[in-house]
Amino acid sequence: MPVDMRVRLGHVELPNPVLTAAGCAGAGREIAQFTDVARVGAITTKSIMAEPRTGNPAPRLTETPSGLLSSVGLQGPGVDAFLQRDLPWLLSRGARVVVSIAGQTVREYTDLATRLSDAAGVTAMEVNLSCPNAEDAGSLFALDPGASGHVIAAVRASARYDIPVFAKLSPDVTDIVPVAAACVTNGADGLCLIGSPLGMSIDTVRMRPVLAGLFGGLSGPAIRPVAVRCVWQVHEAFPDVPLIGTGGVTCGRDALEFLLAGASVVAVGTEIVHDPSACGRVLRELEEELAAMGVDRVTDVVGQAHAPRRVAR
Amino acid sequence: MPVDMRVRLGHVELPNPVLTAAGCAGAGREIAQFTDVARVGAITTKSIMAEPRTGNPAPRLTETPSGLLSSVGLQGPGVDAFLQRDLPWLLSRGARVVVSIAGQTVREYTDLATRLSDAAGVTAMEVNLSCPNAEDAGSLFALDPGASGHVIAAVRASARYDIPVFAKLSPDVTDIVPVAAACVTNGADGLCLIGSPLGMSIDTVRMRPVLAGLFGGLSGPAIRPVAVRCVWQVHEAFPDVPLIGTGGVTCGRDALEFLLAGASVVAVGTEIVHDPSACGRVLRELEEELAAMGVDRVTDVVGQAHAPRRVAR
Amino acid sequence: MAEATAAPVQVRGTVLTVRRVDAYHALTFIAPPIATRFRPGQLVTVAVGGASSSMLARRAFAIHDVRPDHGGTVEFIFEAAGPGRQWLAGLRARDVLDAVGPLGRPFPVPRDPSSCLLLGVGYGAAPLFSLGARLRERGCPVDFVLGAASADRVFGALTARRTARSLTVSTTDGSLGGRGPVTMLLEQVIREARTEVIYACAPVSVLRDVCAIAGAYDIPVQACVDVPMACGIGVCMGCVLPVTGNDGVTRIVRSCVDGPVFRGDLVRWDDVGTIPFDALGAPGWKPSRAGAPENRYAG
Amino acid sequence: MAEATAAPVQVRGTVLTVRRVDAYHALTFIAPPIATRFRPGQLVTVAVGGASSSMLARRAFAIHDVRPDHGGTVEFIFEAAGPGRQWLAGLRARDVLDAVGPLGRPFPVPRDPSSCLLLGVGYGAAPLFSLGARLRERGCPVDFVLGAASADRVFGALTARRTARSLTVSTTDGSLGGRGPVTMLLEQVIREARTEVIYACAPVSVLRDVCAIAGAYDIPVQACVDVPMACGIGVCMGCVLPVTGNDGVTRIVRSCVDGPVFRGDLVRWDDVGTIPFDALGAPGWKPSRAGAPENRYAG
Ligand SMILES: Cc1cc2nc3c(=O)[nH]c(=O)nc-3n(C[C@H](O)[C@H](O)[C@H](O)COP(=O)(O)OP(=O)(O)OC[C@H]3O[C@@H](n4cnc5c(N)ncnc54)[C@H](O)[C@@H]3O)c2cc1C
Ligand SMILES: Cc1cc2nc3c(=O)[nH]c(=O)nc-3n(C[C@H](O)[C@H](O)[C@H](O)COP(=O)(O)OP(=O)(O)OC[C@H]3O[C@@H](n4cnc5c(N)ncnc54)[C@H](O)[C@@H]3O)c2cc1C
Ligand SMILES: Cc1cc2nc3c(=O)[nH]c(=O)nc-3n(C[C@H](O)[C@H](O)[C@H](O)COP(=O)(O)O)c2cc1C
Ligand SMILES: Cc1cc2nc3c(=O)[nH]c(=O)nc-3n(C[C@H](O)[C@H](O)[C@H](O)COP(=O)(O)O)c2cc1C
Ligand code: FES
Ligand code: FES
Repeated sequence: MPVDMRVRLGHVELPNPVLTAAGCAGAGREIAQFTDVARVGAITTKSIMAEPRTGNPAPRLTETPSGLLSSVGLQGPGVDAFLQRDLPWLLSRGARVVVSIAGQTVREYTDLATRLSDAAGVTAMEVNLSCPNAEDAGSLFALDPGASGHVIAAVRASARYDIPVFAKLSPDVTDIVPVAAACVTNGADGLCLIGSPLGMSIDTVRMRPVLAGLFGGLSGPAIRPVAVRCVWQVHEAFPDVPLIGTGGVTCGRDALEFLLAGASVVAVGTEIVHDPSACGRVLRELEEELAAMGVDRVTDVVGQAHAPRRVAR
Repeated sequence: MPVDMRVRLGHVELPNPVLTAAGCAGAGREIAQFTDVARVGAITTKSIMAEPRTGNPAPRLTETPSGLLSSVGLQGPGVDAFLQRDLPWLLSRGARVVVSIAGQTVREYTDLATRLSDAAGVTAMEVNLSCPNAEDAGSLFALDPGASGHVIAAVRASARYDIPVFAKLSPDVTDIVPVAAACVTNGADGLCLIGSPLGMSIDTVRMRPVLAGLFGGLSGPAIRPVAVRCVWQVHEAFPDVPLIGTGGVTCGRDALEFLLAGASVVAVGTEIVHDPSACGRVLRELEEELAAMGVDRVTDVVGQAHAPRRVAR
Repeated sequence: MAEATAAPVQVRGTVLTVRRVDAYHALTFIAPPIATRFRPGQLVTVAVGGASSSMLARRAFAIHDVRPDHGGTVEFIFEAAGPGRQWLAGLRARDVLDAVGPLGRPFPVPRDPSSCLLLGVGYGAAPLFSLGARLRERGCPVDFVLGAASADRVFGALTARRTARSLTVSTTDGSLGGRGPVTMLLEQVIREARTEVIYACAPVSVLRDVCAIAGAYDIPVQACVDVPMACGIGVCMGCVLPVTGNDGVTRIVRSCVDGPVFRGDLVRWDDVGTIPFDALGAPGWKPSRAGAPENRYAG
Repeated sequence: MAEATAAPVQVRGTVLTVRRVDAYHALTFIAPPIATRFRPGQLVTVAVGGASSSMLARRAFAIHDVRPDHGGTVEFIFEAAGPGRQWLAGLRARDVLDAVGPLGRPFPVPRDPSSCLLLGVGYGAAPLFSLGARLRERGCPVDFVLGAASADRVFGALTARRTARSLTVSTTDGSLGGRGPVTMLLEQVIREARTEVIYACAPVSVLRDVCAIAGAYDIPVQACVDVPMACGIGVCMGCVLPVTGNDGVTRIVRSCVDGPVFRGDLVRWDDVGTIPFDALGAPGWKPSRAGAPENRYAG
C-alpha cells in the first residue's frame, strides 16, 4: 500500500511535503524541464518585492565546503511582473505556489500581502524576515522578536484570511524560540526554518572578500545540523505549529531527518543548483524510505525523534 | 629570504601562527608521533576543569557534510593530573602551551586561573566560555555579554599578570561584537573565534538524535565561512585586539584566509582528526603561500582583506 | 538571428576517454540526447567530486564536439586547474558523469553566406570548430584568429589550418605566431577577409576589445562569455551581466540562459561586475513609463 | 600480557588490488612501515572520498594480513556498505590511499603454549588469521569459531579449516554450519578443546555473551571491540568504553589507544554507551583517596 504523502500547511492541503526553497527554483520555468512542477508539494517563489530589483553586483556566489555562499540581493521582476507573468505560468502548469515576500518597511510587506491576496492562486505566503529594516538602521527584522512580530501581525492583517502566512526565521540569533514565539503570537500560521546563516569567504589571491556584497548567506548540507537543531528547538517549544524545514536537504534521508525533528514539510534549495531534478528525486526517495519503514502516513513521522515509538508499525 | 613567521599573542611571542585548537590534540602526546609539538606555534590543551570528568556517554560524535558534530562533554583528567602529567610532558618536548579552562561557576574559572598561574610554563590561558552557567539555569556564559565579561574580569584578576588571557566566544549569538566588547573591556588580552555552533543530527533508522547529548558542536570546513565572518566583524570593531581564528582550517590557504580577515594566529582542530599531521602541513603550506606572495613578515597580512594594498611588496 | 533551441536534459553519461591535448584535457562521454540536441556555442554542466563530494556548484563547459558513435557522444576541453577540473582529469573510461545539456543560447548563423571571423582565446576556441563546420555547410568562408598565453595553450590550430580559409595566431609570449594580444592582428584580418560577422569566445576583457574594434568596422559580433556559473539553468543568479535589450533598457541577465552567446553590441562590457545606475531595478531606478517594462532579456 | 608496540606512521600507499571475497572486498596497498610494525589485532585508518571529500572522519579497519612483497603490503577486509567503504570499493590499482597505522593495542600472546580459541563474527574474523599463525608459531593449538548472518558473510572459513585444529561455524540463517548465534556452540568447543585462552572479535553484544560464558569456565578473553572511530589516534574521544583498571577504578577509555583489544573481564559490557555512576569523574564522583587517581587506563 502506497504511503499517504498528503500534508497540511496550516489549513491548506499539499499532495506531499517536498517544496522548493525560496529563490532556488527561479520562476519555476527553469526547473520545469527537469521536475514536474505539479508533482512537487509546492513551488516557493524567490522573494518578491514591490519594484523590480537588479540585486547585487557580481560576484554574488561562491563555493564553500559542502555549501554555497551567496548574496544575490533579491534580484527580481517586482510584484507586477510576477503577477502578470510568473504566477499565471505556474498555475497553468498545475503548481501550488507559496509566494515569498520581502520588504524594507512594514508597509512594503503589507502592500505586497494585499496585492497577492487580490490575485487568485496563492497557496500560502512566506515572509522573508531576513531583510534590512530601513526604519532601524538596516538591522534584519529576523534578528529581533519585536520587529519580526510587528511585520507578521501586519502581514496577517492584510493577507486574505484563507491564505496561511509563514514567517521565515534566521538562525543567527542567540535564541530562536523567542523569535518564533513572537511570530506565532502575532498570527503566523507557521514558520520556515532556516534562512541562511551569515558567512564570508576571502579570496586569498585578491586579498579581498570574494563576494561583492562582502557577506553572504551560507546554504547547503554544511548547515543541515544547524537547521535540524533549530527545527527541533522550535518544535519542542511549539509542537502544534507547522514548520517548513530547510537547510541542506539533498535526499530522502535528509528530508526524513527534518520531519523527525518536527518539520511538517521540507524545502529543497541549494541541492537544486547541484542537481536540477533534485525535488522529484527527494520526493521519490522519501516515499521509498517511509514505505521501507512501514509508515502509512507521512504525517505519522513528524516530530517522532522527540518521542520515539509513537509511530504505528 | 624566508618569511618571518613570528607572531605575538598579547605580549608573548610565538615562533609561528599555527596552533592546535582546544580539545583536538589530546594531551599533545597523541599528535607528537605525527607533528613536532615544538614546531607548532603552540599546543592548546583540551579545556581543563577542576576535577576529573568522564564526559558524556557515547555516541559523542558523528560525521556531517564537511563537518563533525561532537559532544564529548569535556572529558578530562582534571587540573591536578594535568599539572602532574600533561603539562610537564609538553614542556619537556619544548612545546608552548595555551591552557584552555572551563568551569560552571565564576569561582571554578578563577580557581583554575590561580592554580595554573602558580605552575611554570603556561604560555597563555584560553577561557572556554561555552560552558553552562550553573548560577544561571545552565545557559552558556558565551551567550551573554554580562556573564562573559564577569568571568573574564575574574580570571584576569586571578591569573598571573604576565599570562595573557584569551576569551573563546560562541558564534551562536545575534551579534558577536557586544560579547567581544564585554570581554575586551573586562581585561581580555585577546579573543578566540569561534567555538563550534550548536547543531543536531538525527538517526533516521533509530528515529532519535544521533548523539547521546542530543545536541553537539558543529566543526570542520562546513563552518569556515561563519568563522571567517565572525573574525572579520570583530577585527573591524577592534583592529588592535589579537584574535585566534579557528573553524575549518585545513590547509595553508585556509589559514591565510583567517589572517587576512584579521586573525593574528589560527588554531587547527577537526583537520587533526582527519589528518594527524595537519598542523605541520598547514604551517608549511602557509609559509609557502606567503613566500609566493612576496610577503616578508606574516604579521603584514593580518587584517589586509579589510584594507587592501597595505602589504609591503 | 535568434533560433529556437531544444530543452536540455540530464544524463548519467559513461566516460569514453580523457585525453591530454597540449595543456588541456579532452573528456568524451556518451550522451545521445545531448549530442542530438546540441548546437554550436551551447554548454554542458557536470557535477564533480563523486557521491560524497564537498563541491556543490556544477561545472560549465562549452561543448567542443559531438559525434554519432555510441548513439551520440559529447566532448569538452579543459585545463586541469581547479579542484573540479582536477577531479575530471582523473576520470577514466567507464566512470559515470552527471551531465546536463545542451544549455544556453547557441551561436546564431547568418541566413546568407557571409565572411565569418572566428576568434578564440585558450580553451575558448573549443566551441568554434563545430561552429566553423556549420558555417562552411552554409557556404560561409571562415577565418580563424586564435590566441593564448603560450603555444601549448593555443587550442585547435591544426584543425583550424586544415579547415579554415585562413588562420592567424598570436601568443602573449610569442612562442607561436605573433607576440601580443589576440586583438593585435584582428583589424588586419578583418580587412583582408572582408569580415561580415565575428564570433568570439574569450575572457570578458578580450571580448570588450574585440567588440570595440568590430564596432569601428560596424561588424556584428556574437560573443560567448565565460562567467562563473554554479547551476547553468538559471536558478542561482550567479552568472549575471548587464545587457541592453532591443527596447534600449539595460537588464541584469543570466549568462547561462540568455547567453552564453550575446550580441556584442548589447553587452555593457565596461560595466561587467557592476550594477549600472540606469539598469532596470537599479537602486534609485524608477519605471519610466506606467508599469514596469518586461523584466525579460530580449536580445 | 601487555607488550610494547612501535609508533604508528602515516603513509600515502599505492593500491595494489581491490578484490571481491564473498560479501566483502579485500583492499591491498603498499605501506612498508605499517607492514613491518604490524602486530595482530592492530588497526589501520584511512581517509576516504579523495581531495574534495565531504567525509572528515577516518575509517578504521582491522589489518587482515601483511606481506613482504613491494617492501611491505597491508590488506584489510570490508563490506561496501556506507559511503566511505563504497568509495574504497571503487578504488583501483595505482590509486593512492592516505593510511595511518599500525594503531592500538594488539592481541597479547601467551608466553607458554596454550589452547587458543579464536572467535570472529563477519569481517571481525579478519584479524584472527595473522594471530592464529603467530599462535601456532608459539606452539599453541588453535580452534576457530566463526559466525555471521549468512554463509557469504562467514569470512575465512577455508583458511581456518586449512590451518586450525578445528573449525566450528554457525550462521543466523543456517546457510552454513549450525543455525544460531556464534555463541551457541561455544561451550561445546571450549570443553572439547580444553580452551585456555579466547580471542574474540565481534559486535559488543556478542563479546558480552562470550565473556559471560568464558567467565563461567574462568578462561581469560582478549576482546577486540568494533566501536565507531573518527580519528584512531586518541584525539576525538569518540570511541570510548567504560573499562575497569587493575586498580579497580572504572575509567572511560578510548578504544583506539587503550584498545581495540581489551581484557574481556575489565570491560563493563552492560554499561557500554553509558557513564557508570562509579566511573572516575562521573557526575557526583568524588576522589576516594586524597588526590585523584591516575586518569590513565592501565589494563
Ligand atoms: C560559458 C562557459 C564556458 C566554459 N567553457 C569552458 C571550457 O570549455 N573549458 C574550460 O576549461 N573551462 C570552461 N569554463 C570555465 C569552467 O566552468 C570553470 O573553469 C570551472 O567551473 C572551474 O571549476 P574548478 O573546480 O576547476 O575551479 P574552481 O574555481 O574551484 O570552481 C569553482 C566553482 O564555483 C563556481 N563559481 C565561482 N564563483 C562563482 C560565482 N561568482 N557565481 C557562480 N558560480 C561561481 C565556478 O563556476 C565553479 O563551478 C566555461 C565557463 C563558462 C561560463
Ligand atoms: C577496531 C575496529 C576495527 C574495524 N574493522 C573493520 C573491518 O575489518 N572491516 C570493516 O568492514 N569494518 C571494520 N570496522 C568498521 C569500520 O570502521 C566502519 O564500518 C567504517 O568506518 C564505516 O564507514 P562508512 O563510511 O562505510 O560508513 P559510515 O557509517 O557512514 O561511517 C561514518 C564514519 O563516522 C564515524 N563515526 C560514526 N559515529 C561515530 C562516533 N560515535 N564516534 C566516532 N566516530 C564515529 C565512523 O567511525 C565512520 O568513520 C572496524 C571498526 C573498528 C573500530
Ligand atoms: C541562490 C540562492 C537564493 C536564495 N534566495 C532566497 C530568497 O529570495 N528568499 C529567501 O527567503 N531565501 C532565499 N534563499 C535561501 C533558501 O531559501 C534557503 O533558506 C537556504 O538556502 C537553506 O536551504 P538550502 O541549504 O536547501 O539551500 C536563497 C538561497 C540561495 C542558495
Ligand atoms: C572533538 C572535539 C573536541 C573539542 N573540545 C574542545 C574543548 O575542550 N574546548 C574548547 O574550547 N573547544 C573544543 N572544541 C572546539 C574546537 O576547539 C574548535 O573551536 C572548533 O572545533 C572549530 O575549529 P575546527 O573546525 O578547526 O575544529 C572541540 C572540537 C572537537 C571537534
Ligand atoms: S549559473 Fe546559475 S543562474 Fe546562471
Ligand atoms: S577514534 Fe578518536 S579518540 Fe579514538
